[in-house]
Amino acid sequence: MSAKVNFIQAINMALDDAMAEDDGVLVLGEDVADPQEGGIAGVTKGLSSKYGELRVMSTPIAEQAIMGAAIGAAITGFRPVAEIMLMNFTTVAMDMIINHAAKLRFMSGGQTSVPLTIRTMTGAGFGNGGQHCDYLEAWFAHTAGLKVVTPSSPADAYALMRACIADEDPCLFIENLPSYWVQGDAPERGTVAELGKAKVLREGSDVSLISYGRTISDCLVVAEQLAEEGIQAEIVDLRTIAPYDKATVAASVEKTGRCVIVHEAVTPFGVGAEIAAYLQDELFGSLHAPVKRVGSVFSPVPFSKPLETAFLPSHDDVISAVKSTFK
Amino acid sequence: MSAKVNFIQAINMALDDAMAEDDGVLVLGEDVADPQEGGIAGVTKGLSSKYGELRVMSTPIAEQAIMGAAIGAAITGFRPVAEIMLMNFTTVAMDMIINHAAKLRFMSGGQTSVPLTIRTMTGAGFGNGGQHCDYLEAWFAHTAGLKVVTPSSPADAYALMRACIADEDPCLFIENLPSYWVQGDAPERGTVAELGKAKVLREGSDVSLISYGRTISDCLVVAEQLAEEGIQAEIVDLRTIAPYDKATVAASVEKTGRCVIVHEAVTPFGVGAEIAAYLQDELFGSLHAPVKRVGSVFSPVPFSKPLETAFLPSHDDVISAVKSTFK
Amino acid sequence: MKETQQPDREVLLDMYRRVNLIYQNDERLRSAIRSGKIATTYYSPRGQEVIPAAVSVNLTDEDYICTIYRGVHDMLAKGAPVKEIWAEIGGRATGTCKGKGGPMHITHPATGVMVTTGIVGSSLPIANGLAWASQLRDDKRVTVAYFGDGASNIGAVHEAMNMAAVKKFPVVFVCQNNGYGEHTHYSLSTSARQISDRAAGYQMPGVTVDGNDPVAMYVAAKEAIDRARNGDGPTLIEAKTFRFMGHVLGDADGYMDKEEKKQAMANDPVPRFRQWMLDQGHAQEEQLAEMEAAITAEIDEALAFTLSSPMPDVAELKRDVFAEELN
Amino acid sequence: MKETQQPDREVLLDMYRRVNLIYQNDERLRSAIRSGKIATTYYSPRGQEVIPAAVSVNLTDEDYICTIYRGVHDMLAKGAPVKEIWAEIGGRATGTCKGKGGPMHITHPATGVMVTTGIVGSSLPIANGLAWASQLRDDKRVTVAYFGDGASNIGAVHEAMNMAAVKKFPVVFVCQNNGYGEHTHYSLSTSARQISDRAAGYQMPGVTVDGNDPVAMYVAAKEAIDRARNGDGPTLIEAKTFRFMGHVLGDADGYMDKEEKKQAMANDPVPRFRQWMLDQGHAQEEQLAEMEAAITAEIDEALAFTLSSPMPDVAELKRDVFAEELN
Ligand SMILES: Cc1ncc(C[n+]2csc(CCOP(=O)(O)OP(=O)(O)O)c2C)c(N)n1
Ligand SMILES: Cc1ncc(C[n+]2csc(CCOP(=O)(O)OP(=O)(O)O)c2C)c(N)n1
Ligand SMILES: [Mg+2]
Ligand SMILES: [Mg+2]
Repeated sequence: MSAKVNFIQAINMALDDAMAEDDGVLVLGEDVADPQEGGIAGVTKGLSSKYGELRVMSTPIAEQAIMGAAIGAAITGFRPVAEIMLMNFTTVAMDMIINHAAKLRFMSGGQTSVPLTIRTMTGAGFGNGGQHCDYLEAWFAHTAGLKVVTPSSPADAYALMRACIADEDPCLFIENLPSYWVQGDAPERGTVAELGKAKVLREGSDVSLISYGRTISDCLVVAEQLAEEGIQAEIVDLRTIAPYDKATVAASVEKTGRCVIVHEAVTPFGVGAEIAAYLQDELFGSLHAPVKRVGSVFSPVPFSKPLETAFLPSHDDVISAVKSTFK
Repeated sequence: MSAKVNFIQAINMALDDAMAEDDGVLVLGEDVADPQEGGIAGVTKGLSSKYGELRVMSTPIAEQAIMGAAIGAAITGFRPVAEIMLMNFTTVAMDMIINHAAKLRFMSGGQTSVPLTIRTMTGAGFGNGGQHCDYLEAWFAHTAGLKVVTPSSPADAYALMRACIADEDPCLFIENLPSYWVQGDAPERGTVAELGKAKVLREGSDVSLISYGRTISDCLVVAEQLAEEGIQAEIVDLRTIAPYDKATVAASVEKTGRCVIVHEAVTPFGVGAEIAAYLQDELFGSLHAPVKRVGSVFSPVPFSKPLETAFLPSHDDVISAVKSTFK
Repeated sequence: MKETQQPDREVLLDMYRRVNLIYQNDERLRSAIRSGKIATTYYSPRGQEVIPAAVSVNLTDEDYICTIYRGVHDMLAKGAPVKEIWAEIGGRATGTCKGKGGPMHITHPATGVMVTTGIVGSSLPIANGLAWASQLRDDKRVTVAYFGDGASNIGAVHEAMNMAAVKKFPVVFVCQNNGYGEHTHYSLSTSARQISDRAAGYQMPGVTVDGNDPVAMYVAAKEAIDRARNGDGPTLIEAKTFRFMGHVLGDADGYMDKEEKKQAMANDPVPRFRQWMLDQGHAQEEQLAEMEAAITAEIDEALAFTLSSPMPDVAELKRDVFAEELN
Repeated sequence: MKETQQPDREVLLDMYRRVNLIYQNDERLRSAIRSGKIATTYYSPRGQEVIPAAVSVNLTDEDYICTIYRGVHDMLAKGAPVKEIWAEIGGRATGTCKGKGGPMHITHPATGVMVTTGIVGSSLPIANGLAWASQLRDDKRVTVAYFGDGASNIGAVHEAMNMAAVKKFPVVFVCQNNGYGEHTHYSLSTSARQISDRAAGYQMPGVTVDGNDPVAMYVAAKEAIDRARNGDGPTLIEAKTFRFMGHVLGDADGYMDKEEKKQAMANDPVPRFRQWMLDQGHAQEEQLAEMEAAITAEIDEALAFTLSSPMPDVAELKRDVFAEELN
């Protein structure tokens, strides 16, 4: 498997394979069809030419209508993959996502289900400023009825996207814009991941770095730096943020006794809070140090490059958090 | 101060006094003016008759337009109090709240500020089901630029509402519908609370119960029950959820060594996660037991009474969480 | 506009049966609630009976509807089972949604009642998705979205109408204009001379009709439904009517124009329809009396069924949150 | 429609100056970006220069505008300082927003540039609030909200137009219809024959005008602004134009109709206006050349100012999040 693909290609393959296998898989969103170039980054390129513009539907700029159309089709048994271009634009569709997609199964007593995937991208680093880069995964994870998924490699993007599409419940699939073009091993076509399963990407005995999405690559770099100083970091990629894989997370931290959670969302009330709260309870008395959290600075995402860089968690931030657990 | 008032009266007084003192204070929302009876629960009753329907403006059912109007007026120096009737309806106005109200000060480099108060009510217990009772405070607390406030007594409702109105930043003020008619001591008119300050409502040496809003009353009951068993619980009312009062919280738990966080929002990724994550870090090694969290069951809010009751955190849930910290 | 055939005798009788069912159901439900037999918040559709009856005689079980909290008339007209509706309103395990959804979320896919929402305006975007599914399956189904006059001012409605028009979705938007949204009169919240005027902005046929006139309402509904079924796209019907019981049961109506209300109630569409049937010789007194008695018996049964049905087990809180039961 | 006076020579010269400023600013900015001197994502307004110029000559510094990511022409026309705009786009501490907002959020209250948003449709609801403030202060200010044709299909726009009409806010909604929203052609996303047709649904005057025709645009803008200033409520202006540079700088335009684009560019409004000024004898060649040279110098200065300005200090991340600096 020496072929390399980037995230865009991997997600495109996943959509393509899922659509080829199952007529019920649909794609909709702004500019997703080929006359509109398959989206601003081309993630859905080629699909409408293959599967038609009724199954791959470019829509008006109307996120509530997009989500509503996806929910309605899902209720009747289709498996729509709806794109909300950027995560900040979920804010105009929250009613559809939270009050409807997440709850219709429960409120109908199990009569209607919503096997829907919401694709959305985000991430600071490209100078897009305050309204285009937020990480809001904690909101969705706090909502019963939703699953939240994010990949850290192209191959995982493929397998996790396939898993979201196959899942009977609404899944939010978060893509990182600044790393769209990063290459990785090509996925094995047809692989469907299991949701709710984390992956240990690097084994280590001294500290667990728990992360997901783009910051996994930071953790991998940091782990090598730490290794030079004799600290062996284990890296756990959550892959599914909600429901997260408690067993894998706890096993790793039980082994290492130290934990740093890293994400790009701002720290307060973020995903790291939940994981830390869980671990201090589960592993009380066996931790060598408090669970540490590393996230972005608590501010809106700034535009100017030096501010944007300072806003994001740095390698140094992770390293000093790790070192603080050895004091 | 033997006079008693309920939450509705207390909030009404706060609005009235603020409007009387400052011409810049405005009220807007669905049905808020007197020809529409001052809202479905009458919280704003009498205000439009006193201050006119330009300052107390009933609006169409259009939460984005409501929030937009409030933000625009706030930028020019007014202090609007915008009502989003129920917290679940914030989902249709999240863009205005998150991308605009919270961020305009920062994105404008401090040129425009948004001294806005958003009033919203919520809470299970009245059989309003899946789309009318959610507690979403963790979302707002995760947003840089917003303050999140909720009172546990009528007097505090008055003083905290005055504080929100006086504050230079957007504040979300959460009211609990099922306890609207609960009586408490009348506020001292003119009192303005300090935001970001928690209050110790009951002193105790053995365990800290940290809560806010309606569940404070549960904690007060539970504390008496625990006292009979010889456990002295200290109760900390956060009052401001974001930014929360780390000093007071930490001081209490440092003293007691044990902590249970109680709220009506569902537990995973809730406010309790942040507080627990903070405390295990701040007080590492000095806690006698893990920080425990008690919230609602992780499901949409059910309609049927026995389910709704089972959904909400019970006194027993709090008691067993407390007892688990003594094992 | 092409000449639509007037409803024949069979159809009129069918319509009258549905109208009377809605009427009796409402009277009985209100008395069951007032007497404490059933505990629920209730949004009575009294006065609006004719609208969904005239719509539904043009629909089959295969056709879909999405309705709102004030929607029991829409469900009954569509043929959803009286017993299970009552049991759901009573929060019983035997209800359409096992008591988990409650009156605001009644769902019954077998009769095409696909979504009932408590969020103003949210029925329309989801209806689009059902209609998109029909296009994909080419199954000639029609979807009807019901909503109120107040809802016509919220964003989701606009997004949905535009998308439906662009995509030529087989959907009919039926606005039940009862003159009020909660406590606010149409004239104070809605800038349109009449709501159907907004259809032109979507190049969609729009018609305002007396929703309390069975023949006029039938003709308007039939034309729109035929248009949708023939693939000619959506229609906006504004059905003018009146809300006899205020917004919510117990509502004191202080905000209503007394004269307007008196006149509307004097013009009660239910006895008017009955009398007209007799006057026109479409039915005999005995025939109607017999029909009405059967309906009474059906409702008796529904009430008895509800009161004798068990409440749901608390284990239900773990079910239907996701497809897989939580533990 | 009443006869509005044609712009006189002074006004025409003023308009031309603004048009040329926008034009030169855009050319220079694009070359600064292409050459790497300034790093930013850029949404060029090239082709749309006349619209805000014709609007702004009818406004004073006291009047307000809300604009969007594609809004540098609107700000320049309104009189916001070229130097600070450039510095903001360059992410410099000397920018309008200290580099924190960036091009999508430029704000300059001194010249009435109150909000620039990156969220489609969100300029309108906030504009309403500015206009409400003017009603409250009775200061006769007018607010203009700019938005695109694609934005006309999103919910916030509809909510804002309805509310403005109901409240008779002194606001003018200017839709710059450039035929595309991102990669989607008007005809594929917008069901209205012309966007101004939607005004009738709000009983609001609506007009479609050639936005590239200085006189027609001036007349339409003046009438609407006068109407708002006189307390006669909002107007919707659809200004037809074209987007010469695609959605975002670097956009390959593959989705565009080549012929449509060629024709539009052949009809470039900037040289056309210039030639017309000369032909009509409103200006002499030397006079325009001198004016243009002064503008060139101003932009030279802005570029130099930007490149010599410092980047913001990272301490800025803690400032302007709230009124009080974070620590
Ligand atoms: C988004 C949203 N905002 C506010 C409410 C509260 N609310 C419930 S019903 C209602 C009035 C709706 O009026 P209308 O659309 O005319 O329907 P009607 O009740 O008259 O049938 C309001 C404001 C809501 N449910 N959803
Ligand atoms: C709510 C929302 N959805 C999607 C986007 C992404 N987006 C940015 S610009 C744009 C196109 C807008 O088109 P139009 O309103 O015609 O303005 P134009 O760019 O042509 O000036 C889109 C879809 C956004 N910014 N906000
Ligand atoms: Mg109504
Ligand atoms: Mg456009």
